Amino acid sequence: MWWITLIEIAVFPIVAILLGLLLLGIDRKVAARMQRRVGPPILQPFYDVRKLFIKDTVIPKKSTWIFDFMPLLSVVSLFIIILYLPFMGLSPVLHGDMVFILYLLILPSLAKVLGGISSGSPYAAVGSQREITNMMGYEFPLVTIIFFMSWKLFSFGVAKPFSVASFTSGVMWAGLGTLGIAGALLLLFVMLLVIAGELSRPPFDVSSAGEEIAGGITAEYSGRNLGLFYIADALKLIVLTTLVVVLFFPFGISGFLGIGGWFALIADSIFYFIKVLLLMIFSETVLKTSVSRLKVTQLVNAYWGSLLMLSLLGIFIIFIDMVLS
Amino acid sequence: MQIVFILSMAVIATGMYACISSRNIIKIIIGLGIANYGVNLFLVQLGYKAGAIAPIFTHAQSLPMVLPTPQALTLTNIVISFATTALMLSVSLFIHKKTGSLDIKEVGGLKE
Amino acid sequence: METYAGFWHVEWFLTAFIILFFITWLIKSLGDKKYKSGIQEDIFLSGHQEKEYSDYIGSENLYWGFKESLRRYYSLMKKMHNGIISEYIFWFYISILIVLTFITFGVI
Amino acid sequence: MTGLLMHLPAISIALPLFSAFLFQLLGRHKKAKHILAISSITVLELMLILQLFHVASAGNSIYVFGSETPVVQLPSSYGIPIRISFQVDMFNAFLSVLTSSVMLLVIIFSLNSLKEDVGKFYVILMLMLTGMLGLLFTNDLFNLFVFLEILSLSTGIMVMYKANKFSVEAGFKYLVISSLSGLLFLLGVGFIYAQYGMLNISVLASIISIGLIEKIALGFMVVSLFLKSGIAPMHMWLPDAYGEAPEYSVLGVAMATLTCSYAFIRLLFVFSVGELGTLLILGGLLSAIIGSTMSLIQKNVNRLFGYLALAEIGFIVTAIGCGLISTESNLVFSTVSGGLFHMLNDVIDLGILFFISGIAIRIKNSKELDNLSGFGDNKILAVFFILAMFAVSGIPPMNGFLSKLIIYESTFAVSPLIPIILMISSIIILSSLVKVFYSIFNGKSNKKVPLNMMVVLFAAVIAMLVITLFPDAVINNLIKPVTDALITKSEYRSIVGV
Repeated sequence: MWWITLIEIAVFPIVAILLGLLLLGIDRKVAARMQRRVGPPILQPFYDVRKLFIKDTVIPKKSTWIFDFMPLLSVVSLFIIILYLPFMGLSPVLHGDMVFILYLLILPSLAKVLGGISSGSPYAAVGSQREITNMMGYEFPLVTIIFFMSWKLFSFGVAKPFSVASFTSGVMWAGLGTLGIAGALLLLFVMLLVIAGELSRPPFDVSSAGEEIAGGITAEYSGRNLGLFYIADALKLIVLTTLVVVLFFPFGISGFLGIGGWFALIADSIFYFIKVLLLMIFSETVLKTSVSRLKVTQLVNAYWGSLLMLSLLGIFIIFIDMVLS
Repeated sequence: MQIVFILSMAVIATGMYACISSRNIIKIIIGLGIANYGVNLFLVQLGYKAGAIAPIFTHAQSLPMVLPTPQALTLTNIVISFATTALMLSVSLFIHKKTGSLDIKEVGGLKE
Repeated sequence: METYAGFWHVEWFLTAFIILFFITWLIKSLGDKKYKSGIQEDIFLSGHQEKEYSDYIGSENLYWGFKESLRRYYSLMKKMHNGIISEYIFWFYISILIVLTFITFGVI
Repeated sequence: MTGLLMHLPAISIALPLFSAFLFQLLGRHKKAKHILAISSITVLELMLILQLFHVASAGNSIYVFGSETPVVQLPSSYGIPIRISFQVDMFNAFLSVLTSSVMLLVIIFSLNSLKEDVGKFYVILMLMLTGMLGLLFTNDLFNLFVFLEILSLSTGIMVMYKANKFSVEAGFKYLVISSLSGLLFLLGVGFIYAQYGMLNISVLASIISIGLIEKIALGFMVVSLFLKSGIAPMHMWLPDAYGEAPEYSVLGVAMATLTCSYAFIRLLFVFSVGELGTLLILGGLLSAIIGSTMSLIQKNVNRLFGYLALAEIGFIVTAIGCGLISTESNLVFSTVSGGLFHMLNDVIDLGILFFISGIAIRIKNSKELDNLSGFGDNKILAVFFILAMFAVSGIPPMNGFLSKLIIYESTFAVSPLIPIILMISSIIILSSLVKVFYSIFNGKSNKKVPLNMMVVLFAAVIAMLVITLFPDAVINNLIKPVTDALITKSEYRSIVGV
């Protein structure tokens, strides 16, 4: 059986790249539609990546060897996260721990930052320290929500509350009163904003602010390296939306429709794709077209102040609901 | 018996108060010394028995003797506090040579 | 490795890492072969580069955003770590009081 | 062979002291002093490893000073154990091996950094080692005070070894703090002696009934040890001491702080004082927060690592605090084993960081982060630093992640707030390490790293990789028995048959 996992390890990432680029294309298309303009074709990201891979790769004189290695590490770490999450509605290829996934989520942006600071350009240095500030910011609400959820599973007596399998087992949102649903919606709202932050989408895109710091972290990247970072961005979109699916919508459609075998797989993956699509649209396409960029200082205040309070409020409401029921 | 206990606590308290209220390094070292004397006094009076003689066995009258162990503890503590005070005094000499003053505010160079 | 509420398997992570590293390296090598490796260019600077590299962003003003948003916390920290020995000892006395009251009144 | 094994605890104290004395006889022969230092510590380390295996197989071993046969049970003529005794169990045997290997690495690391005063440096190092080993093995409260003072004095001198304006000030603060803590520790010992008339820890532990006086005495003893191991509100001396200590022996000073934290962990568990658990958690969380946030704004690289060490102590102390509070047995076991495993990982990871900063400072001879750049082209150092950065901030698969995983997933049962704060502080630790990476590994300079420093760095990285690749092996036959030795107090208490 283990060779099946080996094949899955090799195949899933490629599927994830295609899916991610497709989602990015849809994202730009929907954003354009929202601003009443036609927007690029859906397959535009594929053309972008192909163009980047054709272009020359310029390595600045002052940069160290890490500059060339980090795009690789960023993509590899995202591939690994995909294996540990229930991608395409199927059960995860490798069984992992929620704390492990939380920490592994740091690796891609850390690789991007290390690449940025060793690229030698002051713009990239400012961009990467903004990215780290952004990372320090969004970790707080993210960690609070995930640890509360596993504590909730723990209070339900689940054996291994941190493993992904116990999250997808649906025990989490089993007995929820109306109050609990309100709290869960609040947590979902905070989670969507945190995801927009992790993807450094407009309200939180201080690190790759085109106007202020000339392209931010990837100022000095070009050619293949920039292509890899583009793929990493697409993969991150897939990973984060899958994470929200695991946390908030772990149920599959096939059980509901009662079809089995291969059709169940296809139905599940289509339902998964719809969930991911809707999450992406609501989390950052809507935000991208409606909100302008925050300053770096407001960024940390937003995360550690208002978003954290919101998540604590949501947790408190769910806690009351748990006590009542 | 209780009076000596309270007295030694008072001596320790004054020594510790001296450490935080004085601005001169030498006074801090003196404060530490006083606190050490307080602890020594407290240790010695632990073994005290009314009417007992010092625990010296040679030519001792046949009277009950005071407990020897706390005195051994006090002896070691005196030696240790002597070494620490000597070291701290030489360090304060060195600080004065390097920074020209003994005031803890000027000497406090290592800020945040 | 079993922990109280989770688990961690190094070997799965390492096999996945090696395989995926190889796959990503393949994807990267898809790039343009003809490119002359190591075209040494100057970094992009809107103006003339007169200063040595590290003078641009010293380690002092990294994380300016984070320090700025936690301004009150850091000013409190500066007051707390002001280098005066009697302040440190004062904190020690406060901790003694806390521990003694805590331990005598047995507040769990 | 059994004769040597029987006398091992005493030899492990006598050997460093005796070699410290020998250095004075060697006069100006620098080469002879280096050889003597390395050989004496290697012999000591081999003996301690032997002792670790002996204790692992044959259970605790006791050594009573001054009685006819050292291993006999204490003579109970007066019913009061009078002689001073050493007790070696898995916990302090493991820490003694860790301490002596750290000291060996420090000596090899500082081989060519010492100018002419080689003898003085080794004497201080040997005294520090004596203090640490004594503090680990002792089974007598007053003896613990004496070794605490030996350790404090020698570490204070080590902190101000460089004798410039700042290091002397840091050393003075260290000495004042240590003598104050020793003083109050003695007060606690006095109270215990007033109540029970004896000072032997294991006998006291078996007959002590925690009343008001015992609580006050334990409170004094434990608080002064909190101060010595730099827990949160009383931590300000720690970054000064680490920042100003000579860059090649700062790991020795860090080891001294960890040994003091061993002392209060041992006291708390042997006398089973549960009330302090909450305080330990609060102190640990506070030092994790202060350690990580303050390390973000530092300009001196060793001072920054000092704040990281403070945050790591916060992790260990929080885990131990949760172990003290919780009652369910395997929760206690996993929190305490997480804390002890983190102690091991923390020593190795911080060791690598201090060695790399030692190399950078030695080549650039300045401690400021701004003028340490120039190692951009040194591939090996950059890889080691990235691995150590991943390990300290707990990024999988490194060894720091293993122990932090155990800590998060066990302390969260006590309250979910604890792992949240610990995780945030480990993210902030990561960003301060990125800042150090940014200032050291940029720009090019073709300076060669001295060989002995690279050898030491390799040794530390190999130790880290061994733990990373074989976590189950390390946990099952090293961390598990150590945690059992600490938690199940019965063997520790009953060793002295009274």
